[in-house]
Amino acid sequence: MTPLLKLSSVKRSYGAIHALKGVDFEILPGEVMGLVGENGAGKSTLVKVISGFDNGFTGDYELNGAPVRFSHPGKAEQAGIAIAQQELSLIPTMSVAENIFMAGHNVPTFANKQSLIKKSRPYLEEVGLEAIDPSVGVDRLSVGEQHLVEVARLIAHDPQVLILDEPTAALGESDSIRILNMVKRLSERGKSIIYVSHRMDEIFKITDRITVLRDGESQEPRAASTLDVNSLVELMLGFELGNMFPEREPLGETASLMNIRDLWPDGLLESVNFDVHPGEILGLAGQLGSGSGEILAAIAGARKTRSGALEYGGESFLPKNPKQAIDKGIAYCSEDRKHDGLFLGRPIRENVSAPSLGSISKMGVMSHKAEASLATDIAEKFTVDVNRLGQDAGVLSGGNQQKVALGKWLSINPKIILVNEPTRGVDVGARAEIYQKLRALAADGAAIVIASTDIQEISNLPDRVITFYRGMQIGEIGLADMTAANILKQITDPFNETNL
Amino acid sequence: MNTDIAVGQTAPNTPGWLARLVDRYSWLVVILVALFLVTFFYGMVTAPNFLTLFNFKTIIRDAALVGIMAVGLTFVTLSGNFFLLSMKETAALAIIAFATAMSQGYGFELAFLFTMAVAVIAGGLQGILIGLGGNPIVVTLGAAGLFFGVASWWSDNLVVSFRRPHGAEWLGSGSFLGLPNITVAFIIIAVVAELVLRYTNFGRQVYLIGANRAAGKATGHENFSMAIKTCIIASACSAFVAIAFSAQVSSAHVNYFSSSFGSSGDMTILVIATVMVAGNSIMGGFGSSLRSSLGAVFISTVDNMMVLHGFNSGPRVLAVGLMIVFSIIVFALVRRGSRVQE
Amino acid sequence: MAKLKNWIIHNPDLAFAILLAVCVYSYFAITNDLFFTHRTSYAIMERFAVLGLVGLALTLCIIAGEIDLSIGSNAALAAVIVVRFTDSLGAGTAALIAMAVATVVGLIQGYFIAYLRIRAIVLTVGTLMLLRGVALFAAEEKTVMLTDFTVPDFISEKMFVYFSPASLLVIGVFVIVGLFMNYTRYGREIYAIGGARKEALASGIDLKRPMIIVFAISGFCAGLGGVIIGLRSGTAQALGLQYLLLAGTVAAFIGGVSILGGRGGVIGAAIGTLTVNFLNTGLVFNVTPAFMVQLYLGVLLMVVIIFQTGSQIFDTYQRRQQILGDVDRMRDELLARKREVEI
Amino acid sequence: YAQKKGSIVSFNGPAGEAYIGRFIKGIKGTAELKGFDIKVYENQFNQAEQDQQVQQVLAAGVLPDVFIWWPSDATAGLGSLRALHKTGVPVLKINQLPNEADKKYIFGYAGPDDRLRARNAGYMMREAAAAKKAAGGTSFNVIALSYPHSYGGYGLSINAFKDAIAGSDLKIIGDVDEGFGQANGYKGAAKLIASVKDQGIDFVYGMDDAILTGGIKALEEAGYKMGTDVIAVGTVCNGDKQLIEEGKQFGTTLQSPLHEGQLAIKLVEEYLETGKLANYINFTPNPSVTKETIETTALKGYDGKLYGISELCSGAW
Ligand SMILES: Nc1ncnc2c1ncn2[C@@H]1O[C@H](COP(=O)(O)OP(=O)(O)OP(=O)(O)O)[C@@H](O)[C@H]1O
Ligand SMILES: Nc1ncnc2c1ncn2[C@@H]1O[C@H](COP(=O)(O)OP(=O)(O)OP(=O)(O)O)[C@@H](O)[C@H]1O
Ligand SMILES: [Mg+2]
Ligand SMILES: [Mg+2]
Repeated sequence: MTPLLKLSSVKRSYGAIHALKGVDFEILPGEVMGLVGENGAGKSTLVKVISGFDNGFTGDYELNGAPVRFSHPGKAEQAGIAIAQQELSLIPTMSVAENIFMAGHNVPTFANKQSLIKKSRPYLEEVGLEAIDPSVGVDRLSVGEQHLVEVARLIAHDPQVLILDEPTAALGESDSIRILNMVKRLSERGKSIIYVSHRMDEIFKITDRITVLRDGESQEPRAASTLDVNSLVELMLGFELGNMFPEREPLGETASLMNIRDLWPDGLLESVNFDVHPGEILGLAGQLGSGSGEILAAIAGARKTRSGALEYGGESFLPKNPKQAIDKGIAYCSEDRKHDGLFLGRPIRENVSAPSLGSISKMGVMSHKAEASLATDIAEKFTVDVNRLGQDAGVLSGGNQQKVALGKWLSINPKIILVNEPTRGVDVGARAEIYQKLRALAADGAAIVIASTDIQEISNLPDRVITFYRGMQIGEIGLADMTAANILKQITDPFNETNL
Repeated sequence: MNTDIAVGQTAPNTPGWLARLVDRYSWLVVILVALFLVTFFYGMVTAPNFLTLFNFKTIIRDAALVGIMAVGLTFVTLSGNFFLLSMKETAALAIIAFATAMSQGYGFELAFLFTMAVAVIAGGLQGILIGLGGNPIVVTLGAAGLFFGVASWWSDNLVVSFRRPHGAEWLGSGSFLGLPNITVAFIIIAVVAELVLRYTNFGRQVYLIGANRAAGKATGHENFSMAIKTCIIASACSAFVAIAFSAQVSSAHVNYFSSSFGSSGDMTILVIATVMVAGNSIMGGFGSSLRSSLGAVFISTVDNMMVLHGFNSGPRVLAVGLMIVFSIIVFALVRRGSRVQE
Repeated sequence: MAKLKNWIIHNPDLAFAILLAVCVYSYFAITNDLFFTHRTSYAIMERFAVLGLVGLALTLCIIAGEIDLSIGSNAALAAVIVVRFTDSLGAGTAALIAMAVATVVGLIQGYFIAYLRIRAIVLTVGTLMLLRGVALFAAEEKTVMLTDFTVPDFISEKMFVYFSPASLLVIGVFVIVGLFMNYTRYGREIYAIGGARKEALASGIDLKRPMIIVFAISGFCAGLGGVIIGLRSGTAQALGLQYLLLAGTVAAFIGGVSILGGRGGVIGAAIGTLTVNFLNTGLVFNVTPAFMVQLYLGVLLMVVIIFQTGSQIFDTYQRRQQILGDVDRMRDELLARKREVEI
Repeated sequence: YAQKKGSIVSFNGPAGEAYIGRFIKGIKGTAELKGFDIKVYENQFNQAEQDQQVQQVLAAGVLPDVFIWWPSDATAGLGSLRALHKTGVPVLKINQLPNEADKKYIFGYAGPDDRLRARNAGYMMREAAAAKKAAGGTSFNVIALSYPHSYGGYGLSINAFKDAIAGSDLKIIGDVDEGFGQANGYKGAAKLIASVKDQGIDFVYGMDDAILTGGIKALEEAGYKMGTDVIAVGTVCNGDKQLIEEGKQFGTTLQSPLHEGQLAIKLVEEYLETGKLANYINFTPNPSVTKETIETTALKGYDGKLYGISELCSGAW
């Protein structure tokens, strides 16, 4: 069978950084091709090249055996290649229907809102969003729904090749499943699909073949059936990765460091109460919309609350804004690093020192030496390339960005570290490092609270897990009986209504 | 979005440094810049009396007033709060305040403080509205109207004058090491501003908040106070310009800064052009006040060159406009070549 | 009634703009018995003919998340061209040339803005001066003027009580642009790049097209405005029309367009311009000194900004209440279930 | 509502312009005195806007007995003028000399004579030059600080000035047109000095005193002693009185906005009474003012009062 789409020895560099150093890639009609690799391996760059978003590359690109080069995405789209990029690409100020018919040859030149709404319905049903009203603004939808709308738009182009770049990275269990089913159905209809993801389980569930990228170089595509998680990880990293989660041994009884009392963040059904102990990693488990993330934000003063207080350091208070929390030594990483985790346009060095300008300056005058050394040892701790400290954070790939977003908080040497989705869109390699790091920080006596929708992560990293379901605090699970199954049960079906 | 220029366009047998330049910026930029440099230096050498110390001083002095305002405005722009459309009206208000105080016979110091106080209030009010999330353009457009109206009403549209000798003369017409004090002031302000931006926490906060307001908030740097501070800095700079000018001509009038004719065009626009011409990012987070100062010098150099070549205002407006557009394009290309665009 | 309420909730800015317009108009209509007359309405429409165009152009730019500072200079250039060539080539041809030039200027600006990925304000602050220079050059640094005044008399001739050929033409432009913005994909693209530039590009929109369209329209409006002014007064100054930029911006913002881009529309532009014209005409009737006019405009803008800021804050408050409300709705039955389990 | 002696409507620039401010005081005061009803419509000195304004005022449908009309530019105002003329109400043109095109729309002109004041300035400079020569001076280079060349008044002024100094030793070696007002005067002069200073600058002619004031500052900054190294002559007396008292400015030719306003009203009165004007063009006097005469200069206003220099002049007086 001749490949539908074939790239050979594709190179792409950004100034000094070589994102792609000679990649070969192909996909057959009707197959689901998994594209995996560490952060920064070049996955997004590659799919941007394929979909015409990036034509600054060198190398050959063949579609149905004919050489092509797309000057802009529209061309690729006409040739039947559609992409849902890693970053959401919906216009929040516009309605769902308008968003579905935004760009591409399927968009009617003349149309009023009504006709667009009518046209959009079938695609929404296709992705299981028949419930929502196409005329509402997308900013009213949940993140999950937004990703599904994104897919609906993709389908509306009726493409031959669909590219999904980490579509489930921001989604909870149920939404992810919707997407995976979507992909299955499409491939049954003979569409070719390029599926980029860091979630091993997904990859093996749906892909026929897998292409592995390792820092900018591609490997022979393998049939998914011939691989298992470990062998795939080995391919990605180039070496065997043991258990990526650090060892946990039961902690002795310690006086609690902070007590959350009747904290009622917006979006939760009722107030929550729990304690945080020094030296432990506490996990808040819950699907999207369970409110676990909101709790972290509230503790960090980044979200409004109806009531509540933090008993911490002998006093009882509630930060009104992040600054107050920071002054108390509470660090917080939101789930969206690009939005409020990083200064993409500024050097990594400045990103790292941002929370603690006071510590590197005397009477408002800062010492660049102090900053440099601060940045260097944080970078070393988090294995960020020390020579890239001068570059803009924006050029880093997801994993490294996450390391910087997290690492910057070490500069205030925090007592309490709150991390929402610590490894969203982060590859196994970087994940392992981040887990080690968090564990090490805990060992140094900090209290770490993570909220995660990734079941693997939430069941293997923390010492203690508190579960949440639709804005309610459900239960607590100790190290002893901390299994994925137990947790899943509590966060998906606490009132045993459905029998799994 | 990556819009970077592909490398590997470097033609063979080019000298190493050129190759590296092209590698970094692409042919287009290199050629444009070369083109510019050639014309510029041609203009320089052919312009009679251009390359004299005296003329050099003239250029800096000519750049001073706009330059000071531009430096002030740079803080607003870098901090991601766009810019103030009320620069010249603030100056108008300030100059009336100063001259009135002077003519009432409160010496220079009091008049200066009084004027600065007025400027701080003017800037602060705008800053508060902007900090609360008001759209800078609308806020400052409205403020402009108010300030000008108040100034006109206050001065009853008359020229407010105060007789020499007066305590402000040293500023207006004094000189230091052969440089007019206004020039000296410009240089000092430019240097101080740059140092503040580079070596103080405040300066860093300006950049951080400008680069990403949300992340700034998350790391404990609020834009509310930043907007107020930067707006105050900007209007204080306009006020200083007003004071210096009034000190020089020992009088004041609301219209001193809105001369609609001549190559100077609209003062506010000229100031904004000055900030932009040197490649500061309008979205904030990237640039420096040094760029603005140089921008001011650049514009007045071009203008000066034209005068020395004996052109009158028409062609000069054309030339200055052309140069501004040109350098804006070049800077845009350079940044495309070297930085990531979010 | 509920419908109206709903509409107001969905576009508060426009609603406020209309309210403002009504207030200003009725204030003068009540306090000055000369104001509420056919002639006055006619005069207002005559003013609308020019300011409206600029307001429209700037509204579009702002919707696209940009602003065109060069609009006044562009208009001046067009005015000079049309006045210079009317005698030799006839008004029609001259007008066409002028508008063509202005449109092409806008088009080129749009192209560069999209190609260089820079903010329009950065480029247009330069072209603002550049075009003045060109205009001066075109006018040979003199005030150009017509010798034959049949055209001026024609275009400001009264029609249908309130209108003149000029104002009718402009209203036509408004209608066409309005349809374009609301019912074509190109219009939607313009809203898209204004509402969320990055996302729009990521979804495959080619920035060049909408950007070029917006600035071409802006150039066209400037050109038409310049032509109307030039022909109406029969003279043109290269350095004139600087006030258009500010007046137009004021009009646009009073019309309720949001600086964040992606919101606002043609109707708003019309309302905003009318409000400014009401105010202006009314103040002229009350023989108000020039600086007071500026002061009142300033006040008007302040009212607008305070409203906009206020409504932003109110909006966030609303959203919060909505969240809390949703929660409370779900609460009882879910908690009930939870209790069951616990018991 | 012209129950009084008659009603007047005046269109002019903004009172924000020092000169126009005085002019408005002039017409208002005198109109008051002579029992006229007067309305003064200001516009930001910008023809397009004045055209609109005229439109609006006419729209009110209440016509005065006379229009006083001050165009922002000698030629640009034609549109407004024609609109005014169409109403059938007589129009008196102010400040900008009538040209062929608008002669048929107005019944007369009141205001300054750009040429006369420039010529007087020229004559003053001649005197000064003669004196300098007598004292053994040898170089007589003049720099001119001009209005923008695109502005109507420029041609009139520069030509008249040239005529006046023709045949003397004075010769113009530089001319810069940065723009109106002190700021531009300074900027322009500073650049001009740089370009011609090695030829030697001995005289400076400012097209009005505002520009000249800026110019004088620039010269002083460049190290010239005003009054000894360089002799400055301006016009209009809208600059800085003290410069003349200090001898830094040799002299100026008085052009009084107040006077201009009064003259306008006088002509209106004359026209309304007799149905015509004794003479079509009426200039305000342009006596030359120097350090010696500055305190003694005075003009009898058309309201009969005698005005001293400080009331007559605009600017910092
Ligand atoms: N616009 C850019 N400018 C400079 N370097 C870039 C740019 N975009 C990507 N890179 C670099 O190219 C490399 C590949 O980036 P890419 O986003 O393709 O990685 P990825 O495999 O998608 O990572 P992730 O899984 O985190 O998305 C990274 O090292 C990144 O730093
Ligand atoms: N803008 C308007 N909208 C609705 N009705 C109006 C408007 N203007 C005037 N009218 C009504 O029409 C009446 C007649 O107005 P008016 O006598 O001023 O017309 P006019 O000035 O004579 O018109 P023209 O001179 O152009 O024929 C007004 O008293 C008013 O009741
Ligand atoms: Mg990626
Ligand atoms: Mg009537």
